[in-house]
Amino acid sequence: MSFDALKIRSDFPIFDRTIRDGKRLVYLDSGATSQKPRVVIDAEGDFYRFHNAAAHRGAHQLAEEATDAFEGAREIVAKFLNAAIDEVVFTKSATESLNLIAYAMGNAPVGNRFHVTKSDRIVVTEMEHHANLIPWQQLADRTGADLSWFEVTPDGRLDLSNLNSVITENTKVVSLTHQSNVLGTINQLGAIIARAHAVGAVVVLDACQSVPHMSVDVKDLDIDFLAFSGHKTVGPTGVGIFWGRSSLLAELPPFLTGGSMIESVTMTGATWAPAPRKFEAGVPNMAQAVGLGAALEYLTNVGMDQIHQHEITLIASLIAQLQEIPDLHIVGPTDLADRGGVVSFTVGDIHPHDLGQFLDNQGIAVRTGHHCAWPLTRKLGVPATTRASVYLYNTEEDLDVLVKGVIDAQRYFA
Amino acid sequence: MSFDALKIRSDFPIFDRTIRDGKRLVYLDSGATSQKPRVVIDAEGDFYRFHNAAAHRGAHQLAEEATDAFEGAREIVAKFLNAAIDEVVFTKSATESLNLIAYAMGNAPVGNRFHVTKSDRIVVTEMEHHANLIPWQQLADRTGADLSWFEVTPDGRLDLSNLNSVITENTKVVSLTHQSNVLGTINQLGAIIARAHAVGAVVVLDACQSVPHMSVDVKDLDIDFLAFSGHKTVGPTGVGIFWGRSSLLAELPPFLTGGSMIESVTMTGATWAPAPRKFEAGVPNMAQAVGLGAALEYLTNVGMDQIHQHEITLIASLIAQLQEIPDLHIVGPTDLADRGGVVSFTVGDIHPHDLGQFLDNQGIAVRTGHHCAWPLTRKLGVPATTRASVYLYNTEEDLDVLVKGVIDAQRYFA
Amino acid sequence: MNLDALYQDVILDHYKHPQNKKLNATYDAQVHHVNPSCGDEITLNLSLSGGVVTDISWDGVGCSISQASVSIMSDLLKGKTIDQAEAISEKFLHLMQSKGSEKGDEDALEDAVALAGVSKYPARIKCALLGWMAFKDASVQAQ
Amino acid sequence: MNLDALYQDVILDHYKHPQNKKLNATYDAQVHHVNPSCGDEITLNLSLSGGVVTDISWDGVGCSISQASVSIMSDLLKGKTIDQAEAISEKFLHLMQSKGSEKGDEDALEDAVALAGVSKYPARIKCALLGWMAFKDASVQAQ
Ligand SMILES: Cc1ncc(COP(=O)(O)O)c(C=O)c1O
Ligand SMILES: Cc1ncc(COP(=O)(O)O)c(C=O)c1O
Repeated sequence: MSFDALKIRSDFPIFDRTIRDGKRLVYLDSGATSQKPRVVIDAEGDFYRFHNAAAHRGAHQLAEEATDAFEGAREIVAKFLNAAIDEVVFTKSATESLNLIAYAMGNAPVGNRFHVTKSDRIVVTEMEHHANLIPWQQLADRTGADLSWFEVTPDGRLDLSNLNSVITENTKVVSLTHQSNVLGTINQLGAIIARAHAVGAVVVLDACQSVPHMSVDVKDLDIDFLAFSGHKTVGPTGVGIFWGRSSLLAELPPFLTGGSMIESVTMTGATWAPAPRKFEAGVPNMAQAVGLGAALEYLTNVGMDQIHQHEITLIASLIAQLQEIPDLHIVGPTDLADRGGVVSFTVGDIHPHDLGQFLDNQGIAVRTGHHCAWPLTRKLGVPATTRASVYLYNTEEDLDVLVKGVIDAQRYFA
Repeated sequence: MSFDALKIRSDFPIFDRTIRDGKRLVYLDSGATSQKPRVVIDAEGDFYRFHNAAAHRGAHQLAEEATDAFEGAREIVAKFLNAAIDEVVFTKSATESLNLIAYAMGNAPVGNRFHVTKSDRIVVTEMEHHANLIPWQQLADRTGADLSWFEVTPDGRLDLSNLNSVITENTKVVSLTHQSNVLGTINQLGAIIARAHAVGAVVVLDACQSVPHMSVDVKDLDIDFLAFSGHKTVGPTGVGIFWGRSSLLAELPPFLTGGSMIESVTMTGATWAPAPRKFEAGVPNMAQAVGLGAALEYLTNVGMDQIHQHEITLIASLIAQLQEIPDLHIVGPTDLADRGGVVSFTVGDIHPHDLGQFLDNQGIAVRTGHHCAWPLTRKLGVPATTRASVYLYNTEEDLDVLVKGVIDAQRYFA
Repeated sequence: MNLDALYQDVILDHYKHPQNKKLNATYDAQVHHVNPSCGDEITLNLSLSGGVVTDISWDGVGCSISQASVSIMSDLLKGKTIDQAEAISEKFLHLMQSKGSEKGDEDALEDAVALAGVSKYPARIKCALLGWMAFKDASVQAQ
Repeated sequence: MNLDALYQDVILDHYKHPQNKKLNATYDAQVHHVNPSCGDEITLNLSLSGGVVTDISWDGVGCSISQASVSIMSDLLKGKTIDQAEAISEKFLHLMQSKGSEKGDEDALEDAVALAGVSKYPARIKCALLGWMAFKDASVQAQ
């Protein structure tokens, strides 16, 4: 079967509505959050309608069914990432997942391999989303560790020329994004992971912009931890994934504490259940986990490689068309190697906020601003950019509307 | 209009299904999680169907609508608690809310009123849920502060006879449950709050078992922080509330860091947005917040006082009937003053797990075990209990089925 | 929706030819405000004398709405007493919160009524208010 | 569902008259296991000699399933070689995971096949396994 974006779009109820007095919705903001297919909305609703109870906490039939549904979702996520089931932790978001690992490392006692001191180093990159930067700044602050980073080249790639002096012998953790949410750059991980592992550091991958868009195999990549958000993966809001190598999760201390993550509790102390339970305190986001399971099954049925190919085709076309527009400047790589479905740009003196407003008036949803990557925006020397991001439900026609919109905006603000 | 539990039940789709080969669902486990009315399921679904976009992050119409829906939900929660809008923080659960305050205090620098040192004291009670115990144990561990607690009397009330020696001059925070999820006891807060405030401590209320069941007014109570979970409030899973006094939220450091909670970010540091944004890192659980809004409106329409009255009537009847059963022992107060809709009990030598299984076979859902309050269960000298908890959709008939079930179980296991 | 109701000529004029956009070297208060969601920034210098706003000068980057709004504000409030300036600011804030239901008091707000259309676009209200909030902050500091 | 398939007479008998439920003072390994979700606890003492399980004794609190299961296990595995005991444990684990689809190998499992019905109740499988996991742990420690 060939890839039919229009047919796919009909699975997503939101495209039945219109924008600003009857205009067709041209949704080019999936980098911020994706739309949801009917099967995902129904999976969440059906959990409440038929199986709702506290998972792992009751000896009654509903609790059994809720547990099955929740654990079934974990199995789907594990399969999607090529991970072991017990390596998959449900969080509320990628942001929580990244805070989890940073705080849990901060909780590690002397002697634990994750214990961080002022003689350790934490490495990130200049293209990180705030969610993969500030938690590490905070950990560095709390422990006195040194925070270092890879810089970004003018064409929007990681500068790895100083690989060995950035990832030093005392580096404890290297945390970086798989794909930049601003530049579209897909980072090549091989050399970084090799060096990190050589010095005994663990590698955390912010896969928010990759897991939804291409097949990601945690074993193949040889990473140690990974985070992504359900809402960018055609899944529900309120659910994210933290994945970690089984042997490492066994040693990592917990983050959130409370019910269901314990082995035994007295007034003065507690011991922990094994992973993944150790990292899932409280009644979990069951309906959202189940919705995420449905989302990943939906994506698998469409085919992750097909989705990635579709996006690459669209983005090649979009870059080519944008390059024709005078005064338009693409921020990020324009060559298509190792590049995903995100394009950021500036248009002459038109402020992105004004451009975004103009496009919105045509029914086109893009994102404007610093995209939660303010240090990168500063480095690129622009106050803000306009970003178009594509997904499985976008078509060439969407791009045509966008390109026409940009040209019309130039006329309007001239 | 008189309170009609049967009519209310018809708003909850799950009651259309049956349990264990055709038996009517007798759901007496709302203390663990509540069932959801159609309006809540639809509110979550409609958010995805019509308004889904990243709140606070786009200049397009969908983002505006998503922001309106999310902020509208905040307004509903504020009104429900009689709080100011900016005092309401969306979390994933009460567990996260309680970890938030404990971790945020741990993050407070010298000079900040929340800064905790080894000369400070943290006070909890012996009847806390693990979610309101372990985070404080951990904070005490990290800071060297002393953890003390109020004991529980044999009849299941807080022993306040040593109020002044438990809440000492150096006490920084007193965190306790409003209603015990095991005993049903509603704690009288006046003396505790007065003493806590007199020594300059803040009071954190775990309102998981009170907010869903009676009207709770944060101003009236004169507390400082409050936590509850959406899923126990006929709301969605994956959403909780952290409420704090405006002046205190301004001083409390953030917990989770990342996107949308910042004022400005560089590679080396960040500054924070004002509350509530400071405490809401990442794309929020928008659909769940909207669902919680719908849930609180639903409860308000039914009437919180009516719901409370209904539960009290049921629980009085249930206690009276249980007391007739030989060998049945109620764990917790049997007088009805300051008592909510939860009853725990043991039945002779029948292990709660076996009793629960027997009841499940009749379609009756109860909870068995230590109910995430293991220290309390130990103190009460029982390995586990069986707990029945009622809510707005329960009827006298449900209780009759339960009582008959217990008697039949006695015969079965005799 | 008619975009022209948002982008009135007055706004685009002020955007292209901003007034008082050059920081005066002397001032009683200097403030720096940012709009964290879009990255817009403004520095504003304020001079007061005998309860009167004697000078407002500023510099910054931002969208047409934020730039035009601060330009209009700086023209409008210069020469006013602090009390008058506060009253005008209140009226402007009220207009911004009106969700498109008000036209604004032209006697008091003058060119600033051109920003009335912003109130229909919740995400843009912060843009229009950036300069005004900076002024408010500066006037507190300067007094 | 027929509850009698879960609560077979063999189980209720073992529950009411548990075998080997009195800790022997001498042992090669002692372990303490808990079921965190329900609070069941067991202490198990194991003695080995020349690769043979010479004694299993235990004490604990728990539901009929967990108590009966450890009682049956202690009877069954005593006198077996470590290898035989492991093979039997494997078979029992497999039976528990069978979701009601298997009856169990009566030659190997003897009374323990009475627990087959547990496999239909996911929340109870941990109860049935508590004693067996304790044995497994103890046998590793004792060797
Ligand atoms: C009194 C009390 N506190 C805290 C919690 C924790 O709530 P949650 O698991 O929804 O985070 C619960 C419920 O499990 C509770 O009953
Ligand atoms: C690269 C990247 N990392 C992290 C995040 C944070 O994800 P969330 O806000 O869903 O927690 C995002 C999206 O906002 C992102 O694009």
